[in-house]
Amino acid sequence: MIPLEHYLYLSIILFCIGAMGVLLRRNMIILFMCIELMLNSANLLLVALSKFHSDNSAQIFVFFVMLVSAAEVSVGLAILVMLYRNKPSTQIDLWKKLKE
Amino acid sequence: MNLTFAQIALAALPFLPLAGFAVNGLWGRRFKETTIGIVGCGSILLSFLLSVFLFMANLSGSFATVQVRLFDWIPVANGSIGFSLMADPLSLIMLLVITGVGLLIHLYSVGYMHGDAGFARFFAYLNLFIFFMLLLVLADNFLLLFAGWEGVGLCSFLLIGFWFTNESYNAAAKKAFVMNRIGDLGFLLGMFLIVFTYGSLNFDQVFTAAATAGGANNATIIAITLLLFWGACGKSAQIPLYTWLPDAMAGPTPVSALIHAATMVTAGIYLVARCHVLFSLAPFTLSVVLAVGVATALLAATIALFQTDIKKVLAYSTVSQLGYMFAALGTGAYVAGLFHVVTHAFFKALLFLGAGAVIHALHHEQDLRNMGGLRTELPFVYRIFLVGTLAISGIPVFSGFFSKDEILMNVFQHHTVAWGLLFIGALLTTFYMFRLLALAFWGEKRGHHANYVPMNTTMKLPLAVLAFLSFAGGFAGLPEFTGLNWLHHYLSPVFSDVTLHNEPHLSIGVELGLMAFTVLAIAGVIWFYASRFKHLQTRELNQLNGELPWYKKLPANKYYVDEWYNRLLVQPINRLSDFLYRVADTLIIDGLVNRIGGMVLSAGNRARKLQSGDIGIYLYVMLAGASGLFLLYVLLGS
Amino acid sequence: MLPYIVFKLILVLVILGLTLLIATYSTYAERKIAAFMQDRLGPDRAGKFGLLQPIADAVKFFTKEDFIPAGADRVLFTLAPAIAMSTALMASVVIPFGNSLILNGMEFPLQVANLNIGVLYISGVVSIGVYGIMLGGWASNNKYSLLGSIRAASQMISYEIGMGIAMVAIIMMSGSMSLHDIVQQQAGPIWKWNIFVQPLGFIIFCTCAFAECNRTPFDLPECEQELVGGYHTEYSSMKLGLFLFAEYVNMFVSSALMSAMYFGGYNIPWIEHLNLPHNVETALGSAFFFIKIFFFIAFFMFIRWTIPRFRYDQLMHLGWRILMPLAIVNMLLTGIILLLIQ
Amino acid sequence: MRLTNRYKVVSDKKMTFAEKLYLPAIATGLGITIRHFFKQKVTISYPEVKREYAPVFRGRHVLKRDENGAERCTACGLCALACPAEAITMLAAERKRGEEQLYREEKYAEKYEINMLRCIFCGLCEEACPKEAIFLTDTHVTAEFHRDDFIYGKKQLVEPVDNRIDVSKRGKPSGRL
Amino acid sequence: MEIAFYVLAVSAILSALAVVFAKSPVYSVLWLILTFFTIAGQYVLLNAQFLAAVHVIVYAGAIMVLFLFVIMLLNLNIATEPVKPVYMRAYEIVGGCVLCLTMVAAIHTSSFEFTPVNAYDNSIGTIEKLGVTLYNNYIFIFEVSSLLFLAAMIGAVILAKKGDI
Repeated sequence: MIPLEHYLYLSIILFCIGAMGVLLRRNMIILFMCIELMLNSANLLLVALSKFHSDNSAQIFVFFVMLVSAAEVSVGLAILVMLYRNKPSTQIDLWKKLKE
Repeated sequence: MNLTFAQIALAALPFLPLAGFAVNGLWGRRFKETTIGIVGCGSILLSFLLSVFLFMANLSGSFATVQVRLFDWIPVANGSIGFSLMADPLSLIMLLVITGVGLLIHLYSVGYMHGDAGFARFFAYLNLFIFFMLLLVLADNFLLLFAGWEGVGLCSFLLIGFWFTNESYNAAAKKAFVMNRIGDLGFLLGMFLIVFTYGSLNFDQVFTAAATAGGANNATIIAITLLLFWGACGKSAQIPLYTWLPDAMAGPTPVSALIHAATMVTAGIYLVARCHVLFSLAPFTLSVVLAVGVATALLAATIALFQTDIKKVLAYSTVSQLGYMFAALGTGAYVAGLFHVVTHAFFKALLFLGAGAVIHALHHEQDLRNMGGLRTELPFVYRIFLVGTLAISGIPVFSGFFSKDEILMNVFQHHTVAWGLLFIGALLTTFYMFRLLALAFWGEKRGHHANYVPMNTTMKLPLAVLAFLSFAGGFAGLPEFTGLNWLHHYLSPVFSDVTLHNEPHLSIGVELGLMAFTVLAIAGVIWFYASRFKHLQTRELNQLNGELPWYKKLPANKYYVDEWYNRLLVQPINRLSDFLYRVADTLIIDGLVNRIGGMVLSAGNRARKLQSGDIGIYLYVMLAGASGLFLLYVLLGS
Repeated sequence: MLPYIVFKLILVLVILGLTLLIATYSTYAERKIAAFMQDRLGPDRAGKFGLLQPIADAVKFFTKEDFIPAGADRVLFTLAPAIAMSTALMASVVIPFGNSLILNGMEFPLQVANLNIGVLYISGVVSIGVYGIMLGGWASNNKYSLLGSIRAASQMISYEIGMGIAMVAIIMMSGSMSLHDIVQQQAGPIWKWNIFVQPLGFIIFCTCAFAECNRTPFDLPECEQELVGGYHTEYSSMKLGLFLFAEYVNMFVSSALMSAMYFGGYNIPWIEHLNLPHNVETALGSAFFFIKIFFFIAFFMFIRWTIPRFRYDQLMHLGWRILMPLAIVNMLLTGIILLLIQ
Repeated sequence: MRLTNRYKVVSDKKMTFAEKLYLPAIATGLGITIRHFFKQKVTISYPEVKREYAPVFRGRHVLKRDENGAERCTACGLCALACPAEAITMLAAERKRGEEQLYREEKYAEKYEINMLRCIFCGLCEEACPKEAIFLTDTHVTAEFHRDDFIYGKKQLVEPVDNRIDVSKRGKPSGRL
Repeated sequence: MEIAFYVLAVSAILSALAVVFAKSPVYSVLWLILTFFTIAGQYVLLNAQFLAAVHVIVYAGAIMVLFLFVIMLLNLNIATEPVKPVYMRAYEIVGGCVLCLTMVAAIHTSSFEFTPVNAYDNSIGTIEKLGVTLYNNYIFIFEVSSLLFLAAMIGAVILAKKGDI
């Protein structure tokens, strides 16, 4: 049996890779993907905890996370397509004016 | 849950009109008038048939009261307030009146409202009104009754302002609404007090608790009853909250007949009668009720003498008659009060519908000064109107005679001065009604054209039926001494616990004597007016408002009550509000808020510079923060 | 344990071989059936009745020049057909090809893996299958290919929903996602077959299966008239062969699924009355299962030469506005009826 | 204008519910295809089985020789004149002494070329020939790799002496074309 | 078992890194799909087969197809990112590593009890158990999330539609 710490470390590493990706890249699509990666690291941890606590509520939470991320991706990509029509680039820096 | 057929009927009763409302309200615009009429009248007809069924079942003794709990409405600490309906003889009588008269008025409206743009809306509102009214009389707890109470108020508001393009009609609707709200406040406070005192809103529980607690005239029960009566005053247009009812005549005439004469305004009477256990425990409140009733009856009657709008006369007459009913209740003669409710529903509906027929025929002319001589032109309406007038005046054999006589008798027994005042009121009633009749139908034609709008059968039939009922309705409650007072007998289980009157009854001789005296006096008034009406009419018609002597000017201007209300209540409130607006609101509250807002704004302006819009930096900062937190945890946590 | 593993290995190899064989001969069957329906003879030169034709085709595919276009992404261009082929092959893992064999007192089920999420596994694998086509089309650096792959992607995603919901109704009937259980539940008389209980579900499933396999009338991703060859325009030699082959494997898997889920799988109606030895019964059942599969493969081909291709908007309309609501209605009805029966 | 009796009026009337279901239509379609499945096949396994040509089939040309093996053509040019596709060219030459065995008349075609890419195989050359020298046979013009190879010269056209081509069985269309 | 875990973990980390450092978005997508597969493998190891299947269907089968779809539709295969100065990249990478390290350290120093709380129940990830939990304890969230989906659907359609609605 693999100790829970290993799952913790794995998901932390994945999470940090995702966070690093968000920092490093400027392409909106890749930012999205990094966010998905971070969400998945959390999911992994939830499933691991569910097994270690013998409680399937955590797996239900994973469902809801998947659901929310599916909704998020659909809306996010729609926004991206719309932005792309305005300015044919996916660089996030070009949309600084959205802060207003 | 095994329901008896009676329970199913009871449960279905109020919801048939609701269904009618839904159908007409949702799809009415697409329907033809015939369809709307069938839906509107049909739903009422069905509930009328159900009412008759329930009534017959009750008469035949298959049940004393029937109850059905539809669902738990509001769960509260101990038990829950159910959405439950109950029918006992009191409710059943009201039920018959509401559905029966309602059905007739619906039928009448099909003809009356023909061609109106809001035909469907009108019927939807009427059905909704019937629904709420049924809810009101069938409720088995105060809260549901209050729901119905508010609902009828809403429908009344909607229907008074039915022709909402007219600004003054809207004002009238608003006035009715506000006045009702003032009354509702009393009702609501009364309910709070009831819950606080007895821990329940269910009629049975409250009454049982009150009866077992006993202690007549203790402060709590007086407070409760006074508050409930305050609510009843609002709904039933008693002093001091009566001024909305005459204004409510802005609505279509069938509405006036149904809501503002036959049913809704009697909700106050119903409430008092329903809570007779409480009221009987508070003789002080009863004397207040009596005083208010007598005062209203007399005051409204005097105002009615000088009105020139056909509907206004009838409106003040209604207020006056409601005063009679309250007077009866105030003496503890609940049955007499209810009897008058029933007969009044018949003849006042008849009178209003008759007036409506006149108005309809004369192309919406409502001013009595422009009528006259219609006796030959509209013979059917005239006959109808005559029956109504005789009934309200208390001519023997007509229904009004029996009911009013019973009231007078009871009041006489109780309080002679009150009787005297009511007696004068009865004479005044006769006088203004014959004045109305004379101005509209007798004499010569004044300023109206001959092309009358014809009446169709749907309008005539209800009038005929109501005329018959106004004539014969009184036989339900023949005087006590005959031993044939069916209504009294029928309602006795409800009022079995009324123990206020243990004084001996008047002897038959005194009763007959009083009756004869009243009748003679009334007949005298009629003879006096009939013989001299031409003179009286010409004098009245030629006299302008300004020329009247003060004792006539005062009632003619409704004792300036509206003006006094305006000066004493509305204007001070306006001024206070104005002051509060200028000083408290603008300077203090707004100032504070604006100052704070300004501070936030300037702070935000400074902080805004931090937001470069570069997501990378945001994220980096966020990440650094998270790292810092974890670092803190590592350093401190271990 | 060891004989068990050996048996599984053998089974995997046999099923792989069978799948490939059937897919290979599907190409032959397709040509032959098409010819017959058009009053022709079809291939009859290679071997008796042209039975060696698939081998000749394979030889041709292998010996053709392997061409990669200049602007193409070489890695993905090579990877795509492999993905298409392997995902197509993966689905057959959970298909129960027969009941268990009892040898030496040990029971060997004729199913590679009896997953308790078999149906979900299938839809998962099917949903991955779209990558092969998408990547292939994109990597070709060709407008027609890209159009074809975009069409394929949206088509497959759209029809997966209806298919999934139609399968949910079946899952509700059997109370299990394992295909083995679904088949077992249909044992007995013929009216236990799901087709008699779920005719609407079958029609939906069948239609969606056609769309998922990119078969006519839903072969828009590769419609020759508009897009030349669709996503495989730029492909040649065995890479093209893999794409075409994957389609036939998909067809085989779909047919197997249809017969397993709706037509009783390896069950022969009323066979339990014959009191045959278990192994004989299993063998007969497997044979019967394959007969059903062949029937459905033939059905696929008949449909191909019967119904003309849909227009793209019609395709989307059918998928989203007809099949999906119908599938939901079917699912609801199933649920209500199951609730009432209980 | 009706060209055949198999026309059908196209209409876009609203489909009924049964038609909207499509399933009956699919069933009928399947019925049709399955019926064809069992129909008599029309394919002929070509190299083994050959279809009979019609007697009036017109294939590649041949320049006939007479009974003695001498070329019949006198290069009169009538065939070239008759050719609607202008596919025939020829160069006339005078017969030398000692060539009587080769050419029947004093004048013969030194060069006789038919461009098979232009020829429409109408057979008018055959009609026009006064010497019964040119005939169209039932063999095909074979495929070539180069355009030039389609210009048939005398080498291809004149029948070999030792392998005469029999054109007697070739039917003539009744009446002029 | 344990070997499988480590193989999957290492490949997950490597492919996640590849997602971040891939030149072309298409490759990023593909690496991410690989990461998801490894995570699905972890789910299987954790006895959550149903979740694994759903994970593959939802992420690999739907979400990533959507990503690929958008990339293809907008033709984003050419990386058009501005080249960032080296020091900035260094900062960012170091930042990510620091976060990682601090979190690991936090876990390491914390006194959480990581031993299994209950006796392990083998049926925890089965569909029946999940369904019972989902439809008993979380039915409200489930319904609300359907509303969320509806909103997302409408939002996506409106956003992606050209011109006025």
